[in-house]
Amino acid sequence: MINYIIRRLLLLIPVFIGVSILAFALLRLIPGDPAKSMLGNKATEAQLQSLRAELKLNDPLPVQYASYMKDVIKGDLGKSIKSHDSVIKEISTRLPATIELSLFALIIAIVIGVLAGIISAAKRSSWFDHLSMTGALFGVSMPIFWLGLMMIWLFSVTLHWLPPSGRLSVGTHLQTITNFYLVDSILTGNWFAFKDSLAHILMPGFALGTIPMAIIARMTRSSMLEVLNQDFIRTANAKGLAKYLVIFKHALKNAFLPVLTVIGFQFGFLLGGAVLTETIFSWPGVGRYVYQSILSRDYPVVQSTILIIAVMFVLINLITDILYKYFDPRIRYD
Amino acid sequence: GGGDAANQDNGNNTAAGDSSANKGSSDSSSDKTIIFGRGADSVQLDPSKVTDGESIYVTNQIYDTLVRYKQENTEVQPALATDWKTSDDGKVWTFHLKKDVKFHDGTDFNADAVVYNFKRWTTSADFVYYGYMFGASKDNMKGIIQNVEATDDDTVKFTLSEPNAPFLQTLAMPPFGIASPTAVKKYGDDYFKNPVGTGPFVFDSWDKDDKIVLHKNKDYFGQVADADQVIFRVIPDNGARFMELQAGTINMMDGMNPEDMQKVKDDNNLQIVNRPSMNVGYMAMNTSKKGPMANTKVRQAINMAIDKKKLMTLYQGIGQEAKNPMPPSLWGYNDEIKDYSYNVDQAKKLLAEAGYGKGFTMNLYTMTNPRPYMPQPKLTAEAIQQMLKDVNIKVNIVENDWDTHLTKTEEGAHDAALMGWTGDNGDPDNFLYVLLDKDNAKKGSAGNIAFYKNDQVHKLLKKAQITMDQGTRTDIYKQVQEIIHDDAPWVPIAYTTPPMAISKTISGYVPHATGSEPFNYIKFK
Amino acid sequence: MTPLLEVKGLKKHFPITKGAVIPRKVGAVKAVDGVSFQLEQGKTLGLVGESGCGKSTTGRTILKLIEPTEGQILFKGQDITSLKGNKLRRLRKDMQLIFQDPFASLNPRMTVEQIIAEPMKVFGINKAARRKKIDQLLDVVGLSGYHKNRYPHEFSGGQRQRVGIARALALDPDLIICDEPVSALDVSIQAQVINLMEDLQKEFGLTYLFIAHDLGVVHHISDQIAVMYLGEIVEYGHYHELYEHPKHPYTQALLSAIPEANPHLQKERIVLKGDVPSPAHPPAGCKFHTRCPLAQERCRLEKPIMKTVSPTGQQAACHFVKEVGHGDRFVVPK
Amino acid sequence: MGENFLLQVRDLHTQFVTQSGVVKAVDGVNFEVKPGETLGIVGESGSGKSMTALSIMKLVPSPPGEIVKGEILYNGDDLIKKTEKQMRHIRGNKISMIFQDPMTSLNPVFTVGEQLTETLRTHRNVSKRQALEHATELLNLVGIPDPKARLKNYPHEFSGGMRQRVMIAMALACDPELLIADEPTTALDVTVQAQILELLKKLQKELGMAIIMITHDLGVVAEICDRVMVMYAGKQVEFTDRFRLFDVPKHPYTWGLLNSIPKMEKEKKRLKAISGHPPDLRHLRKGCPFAERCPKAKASCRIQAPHLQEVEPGHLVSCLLYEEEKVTLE
Amino acid sequence: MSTEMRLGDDGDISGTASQQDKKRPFLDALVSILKSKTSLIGLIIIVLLLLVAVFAPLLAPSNPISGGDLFNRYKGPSADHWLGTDELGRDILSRLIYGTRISIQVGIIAVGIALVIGTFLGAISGFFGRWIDMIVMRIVDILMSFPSILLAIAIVAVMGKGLTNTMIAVGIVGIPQFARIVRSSVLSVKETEYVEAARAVGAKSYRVLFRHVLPNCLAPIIVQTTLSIGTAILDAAGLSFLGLGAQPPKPEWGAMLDAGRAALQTAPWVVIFPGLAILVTVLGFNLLGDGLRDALDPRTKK
Ligand SMILES: Nc1ncnc2c1ncn2[C@@H]1O[C@H](COP(=O)(O)OP(=O)(O)OP(=O)(O)O)[C@@H](O)[C@H]1O
Ligand SMILES: Nc1ncnc2c1ncn2[C@@H]1O[C@H](COP(=O)(O)OP(=O)(O)OP(=O)(O)O)[C@@H](O)[C@H]1O
Ligand SMILES: [Mg+2]
Ligand SMILES: [Mg+2]
Repeated sequence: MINYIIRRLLLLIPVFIGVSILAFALLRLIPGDPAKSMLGNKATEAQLQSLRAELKLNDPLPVQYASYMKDVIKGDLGKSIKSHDSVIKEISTRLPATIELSLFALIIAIVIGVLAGIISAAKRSSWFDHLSMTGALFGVSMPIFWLGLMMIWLFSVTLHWLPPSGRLSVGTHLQTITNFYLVDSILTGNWFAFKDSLAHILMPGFALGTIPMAIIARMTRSSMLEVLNQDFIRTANAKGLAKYLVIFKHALKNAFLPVLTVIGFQFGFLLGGAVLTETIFSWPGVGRYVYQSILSRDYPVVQSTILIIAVMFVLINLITDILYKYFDPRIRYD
Repeated sequence: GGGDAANQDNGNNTAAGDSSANKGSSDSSSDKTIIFGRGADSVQLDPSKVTDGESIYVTNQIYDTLVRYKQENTEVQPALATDWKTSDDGKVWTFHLKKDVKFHDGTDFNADAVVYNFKRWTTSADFVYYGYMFGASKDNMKGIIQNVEATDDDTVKFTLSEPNAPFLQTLAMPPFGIASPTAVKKYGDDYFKNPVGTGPFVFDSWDKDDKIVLHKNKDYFGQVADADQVIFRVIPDNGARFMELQAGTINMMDGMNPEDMQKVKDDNNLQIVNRPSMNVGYMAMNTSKKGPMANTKVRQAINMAIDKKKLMTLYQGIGQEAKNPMPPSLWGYNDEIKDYSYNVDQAKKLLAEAGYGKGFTMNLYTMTNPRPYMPQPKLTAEAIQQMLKDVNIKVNIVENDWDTHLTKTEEGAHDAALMGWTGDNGDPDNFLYVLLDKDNAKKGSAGNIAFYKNDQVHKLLKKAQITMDQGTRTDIYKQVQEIIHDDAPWVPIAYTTPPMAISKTISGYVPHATGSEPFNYIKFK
Repeated sequence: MTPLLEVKGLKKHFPITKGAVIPRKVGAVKAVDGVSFQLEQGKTLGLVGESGCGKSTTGRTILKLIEPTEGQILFKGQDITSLKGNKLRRLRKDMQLIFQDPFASLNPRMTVEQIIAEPMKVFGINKAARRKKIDQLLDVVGLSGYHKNRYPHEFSGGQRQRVGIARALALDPDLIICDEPVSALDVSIQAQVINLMEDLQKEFGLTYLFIAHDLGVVHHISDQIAVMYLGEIVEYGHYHELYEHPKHPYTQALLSAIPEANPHLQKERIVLKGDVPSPAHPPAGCKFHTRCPLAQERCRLEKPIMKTVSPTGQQAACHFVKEVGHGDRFVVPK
Repeated sequence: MGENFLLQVRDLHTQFVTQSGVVKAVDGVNFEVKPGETLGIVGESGSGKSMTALSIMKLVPSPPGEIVKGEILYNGDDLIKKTEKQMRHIRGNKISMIFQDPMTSLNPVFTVGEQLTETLRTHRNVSKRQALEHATELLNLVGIPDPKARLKNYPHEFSGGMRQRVMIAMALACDPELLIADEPTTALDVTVQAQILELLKKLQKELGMAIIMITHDLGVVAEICDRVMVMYAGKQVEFTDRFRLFDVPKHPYTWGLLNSIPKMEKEKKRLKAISGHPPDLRHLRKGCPFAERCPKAKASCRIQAPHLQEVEPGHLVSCLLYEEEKVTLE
Repeated sequence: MSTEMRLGDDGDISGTASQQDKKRPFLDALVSILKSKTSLIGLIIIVLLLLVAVFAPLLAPSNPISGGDLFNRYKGPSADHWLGTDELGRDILSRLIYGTRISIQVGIIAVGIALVIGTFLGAISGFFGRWIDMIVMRIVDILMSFPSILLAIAIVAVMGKGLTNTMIAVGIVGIPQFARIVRSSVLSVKETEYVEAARAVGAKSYRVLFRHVLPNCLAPIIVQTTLSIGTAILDAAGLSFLGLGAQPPKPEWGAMLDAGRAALQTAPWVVIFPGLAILVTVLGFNLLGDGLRDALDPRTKK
């Protein structure tokens, strides 16, 4: 098992190199001059020149890449061109917001999606099945940026139920420990802040979770149906097992494996979807930040954020893979 | 506003723990907190290094400059300097400083601190405004300020290489706020997030992309603020920000969607305060490009083909049709000039005379981001596109984010471009010379993106720069405006009074024409 | 006269590799492990054995669809073991293959006509000639002209098998390797196809290498039978003699295991222990010793060689059979 | 009939409603099983053997399948009238079933022990310990060496033959009165098939349960069945004891089937194949479904459907040949 | 010979369930789509959209680009403007109608790019295996390590904004999906006996690949294509919403949403209708894709 994980981790090295080259190259290809965007339109040519030298922008690309990677390995992701702050700091202040949002969305998606999928499969062709699968179909077709706006329009503008933006109301105070506000408010027993941060995360969480929820529901259903068609289910029935045992024990454990893989993939979607959701709901996370950094050609930030997101994404998939194999006794590692 | 889920009684709940207490902040539960909602975060809180308004807005609360603009106009009044005098040749300036002023870190403000700051600004190209305003370059990092010296504890002497009419005006600009030398040395590269000045508010904490918290400087040498705390909150979406204001979770905001103006007027708890106009929004035509844009008649025709009255619908009452390259709030504005009137037939005739009766195709560069002088650049471009279609000019819109837009237009990639300018220091030179002199029409770093080169204009502007008498300068600038009107390198579009929506619970807020102002005058009801 | 096909010491070992980055060989599946035989023009050699004993691999290696690891294949006296490229392609004309699964062996996207025409197209036979040949072939295998434009799914298993046979005949081959051509068919259909194959053999003088696990069928169609166990031939002989007087204990067990459709016959059955060992880790010595009722110490250590055990040329590889004459190769009697 | 039957199936009809038509998978089948006897059901692929068995278990996949008519009397009780809950009490307890493919019939993600004890704990009020002990005995009974350790293994760690033994052990867990085996050896090699057949014979002798043995292999029938039902296209065509079936087959289909099997004789005779192929159950014509392929078919065969008739004592046939006049085949 | 064979002259002679669930030609798929209610709805939606796109000039009440009047901004739905007017006073209905053209074009071109490149890569990777497979799959892995929207944003940032570049970016982002799907079906089809048969008759690699392997991978490719069109439209609309895609005055739905966002409080219809248009369009493709999957996948035929 350990060997397997190590082997898989080693396999990631070429992927990471590729990802870093791609991230690096993409950004260098963007037209425009970062020195200019940093100094603004009132800068003189001389100022621009000296800044370019300072940022090593005049070096050949491979040299730039090599020195970048050297720093990355040392754990130094450089400084933001725009803010002059260390990229690690910039990202680490925003990452918890994104992760909290993504996890919240993912948990909603898994809980609702898996349940709906199981019930739909077990009660195939029932009204519940039709209803939830129609819902899921709408879900996968949903432009989430529109859904977000509609939610704001309905729940904030019209009904005044939920706040339209941010993580916490301005006056609410919360002692941060993990920087996951929901967790922190529980840890500090601050129920007011808990209610407040829950109110803030509901809309973006649901908007972001809609598509994964729909995908998970559909996947669970079809995976369950496939499993329910298999011989060993017939065996379980022939043994006279109660129906709930057949479905929740025999079928689910088998059907959940492919769903697990899908869940892993959804995490990547969530990180991407965060760009749109965070923009709409003014969520102070990395999604919005990286988007803005791309536009302002903040090289070090974009490179590193993309690298970090890719690493997270790949690791999550690795974990689901390992879980998959852990749950499936047929697969051995050696 | 409606009953938002946000707290009404947060005062009882914050006792549990205050995260912003790391700098010994005051009790955040005070009612007298200004919560200012805005679209973007500050970049750095070292004003000498930044160019963006969002940074300046905050630093203006923390720092003082030697001299300061008056609250309601751009006249200069004493601040850290109590009085000053200039030599006859205009080259030597001597400032007497206020005594017993302390930086927020408890160190003394004195002449050495001033000298330290000015010296610091000559050490790197990062100090953008210094370079720009005082003409510093790689070979001459000092620019026109030959020397700064402390003649005694409270006196500073500046020696310039040539007389500079706007010098005093320039020193009042927020980028030249005086920082604590001790703090600068202590924090080094991280100084920008640990700002220490002498201003009415003291820096507390900064959560990137979320909020910046300041608290009142009880020992301020000027008017001590009524507000105990100022929080700058980032809410990027204009609509969302407005909803927060409606809900009462913020009490001031800028950057409203013009569409929401009516909502403010309908809301009993809200009011609109307009920032006095010191800007101009315009469409520059690239006169250096061969083809129609080089032809004065074509440019005049385009001026006639654009219906400014209609464009003003996009400004929702905060804009005034423009006819000159500088706003009427500035001295030297030439009000005698008669604007080209909207006349499609006349425009077509002119085009025919210029040989473009059948029309032509041109690109129009525009920015995505709203600017104070152009709240809806995209729509403005689209509207112009429609209007020019009537005179057979086909317009392709090229939309870029602000940075790219600047780069592209400075390189002269455009046939025409939407642009605008907010004055820095209330001097006409800051408009006319910067935006329309041939000195600034260099490809790659042009402020003059019409690439308008008129030798007579150049001569006049140069003369105005070294003339110290305002009456003479006024005449010169009026003359320049006339020439420019005839040559029509621009279509001036609007002077705006950018709206701020604020809660009626605060009063005494007077927005300043330069775009930012300290909040110590704000009172709570 | 040289035999049409001669196989000498044929081996096919599939490497077992480990490591995704740098694959290394950690073992081998000894699918075929030293098989030798001769096959005369116009005759049928039956190859029987349990699942996984290497029958199909033998067939495929002879056809050079997979590269042999060791040994020699002589076709019409010519060594074809290392033929490649165009020479190999030309050889394909003379050797064809019929598959077990009538559903999987026909391209579902092609009509019957296209399927049968395919080999001829590959060898550049012109359209008119193709047409004529197709009609002729359809007739030969008992299909009608109007079947030409139908797709495989529109046929029953038996009919599909006929299409497969027609395809194999399209280039007038000398040798046809039949890999369990009737195993997937119901008894009533199986009989039809066997009859057809017998007729074709007579009519065109075909030579068959007939692979099956059903001894009854092999007995019926073959002239000689070779019994395989774990990649080796353990017994070889005339079809009836082998059936009447099996010498190798494995053959004996195999024969006794077949339930015969005769309720009056209560035969004494030799029930073997356990299953066939994995070809990746075949037992040392006699590969059958783990299941052999007669196994002794010697069998564990020493590998038996093929011995001729009857005057008619029956051979077996067992320490306990009496040798009659010498010869390590099988000779089909004239 | 005063005889004591364990199971009586009367006029069973099971059908599938599909997009392309109604499939009469089981079309009027009658048979009975006596305690302790082995009944064989033979027929070609698709003839309805499995559906007959699944109907008895009431496990016909529904939708689209449905038992539309008939009675299944188990010890006199009609199973068709039983609720799903009552059926669950019978399945695995009174009537057990094993399936063709031991590779897919065991749940791959649970250990063999888990799956074995599960049956026991469902039907018998036993502790986990007791269940495990019993499971060990069962594995021992079906001849799996080192049963205690093997309980902790997953199905994939067993070979095909072993898995089929596990399946049998599972079916026997609650001492059923009737064991239905649906082609239990088809997926196995001959030598392994021999092992399993021997095991079934031995178990029946020891435990005395009745077996319904479904197969398409007449050899298997000849070997272990007491009585045999032959099915063709969902219909029962012949029903008698095994000796009569092989010695005096009455139905032309049975006769053709027997002739299709290659005999292992020295003199090779050309096989007598049945022509044509089984009909599409969705588009059955009127009359006898075998008429198209029947060498003895008459015009009336294509019009009139035959009925099951006892033509000789203990020998039931469904063929028009016997309805009009008594004819003997060859 | 073979006198035993008496074939009925009816074509449908398959008798068992296992014979039926083999792959059928696409005509049968069409029939089963028409029979399924949901996929029929999908098909109808798509056909209607195509008709709207083709006949846009006839259907639109006014000019989608120059038909506006600044004095007529943000008017609510009325008899004159069924869906109201937008920020420049243009008729929203007309813009939506013309927007159909853009969305369909985006969907088809973007997916076309992904389809062609992805299928090619997947096919050679699965068919030739070894180092080609190794390289292609690593590239795919790398592309898949980025959340797709982020990658698309980065690509557009590099190539510049605009509809064309958006289509290319969305296309590139879709490549790995196709490559993987095609590769896995090539891998399974490659092992089938009919491919072995083709090799046994001496067919060359390219012939085996293009004539025997790829045609049998069509079903998953077609399903993926249909579903991808929906996703591509969604992604492209997202990019336009961020201001990176279609540029004004193009009546692209995502861009319309973005433009209308500022007036969410005062004129919600400007936001509601373009969003609905996107939803319905994507729904149409998803419905059809689902239907195709059911129709073409033998496993779901049970
Ligand atoms: N490509 C391959 N790679 C690795 N092992 C293989 C490969 N092909 C076959 N084998 C192994 O070689 C052995 C012999 O396989 P083969 O298909 O020749 O057996 P067979 O006698 O035809 O069996 P069956 O009766 O099941 O068709 C088996 O153990 C099989 O798993
Ligand atoms: N789910 C289903 N839907 C439609 N028809 C079905 C279904 N399951 C079975 N059938 C049909 O029912 C008929 C009888 O099937 P059954 O499985 O009983 O055959 P069998 O005799 O067991 O065949 P085999 O020997 O192949 O197992 C077949 O014609 C089959 O096509
Ligand atoms: Mg084989
Ligand atoms: Mg069956």
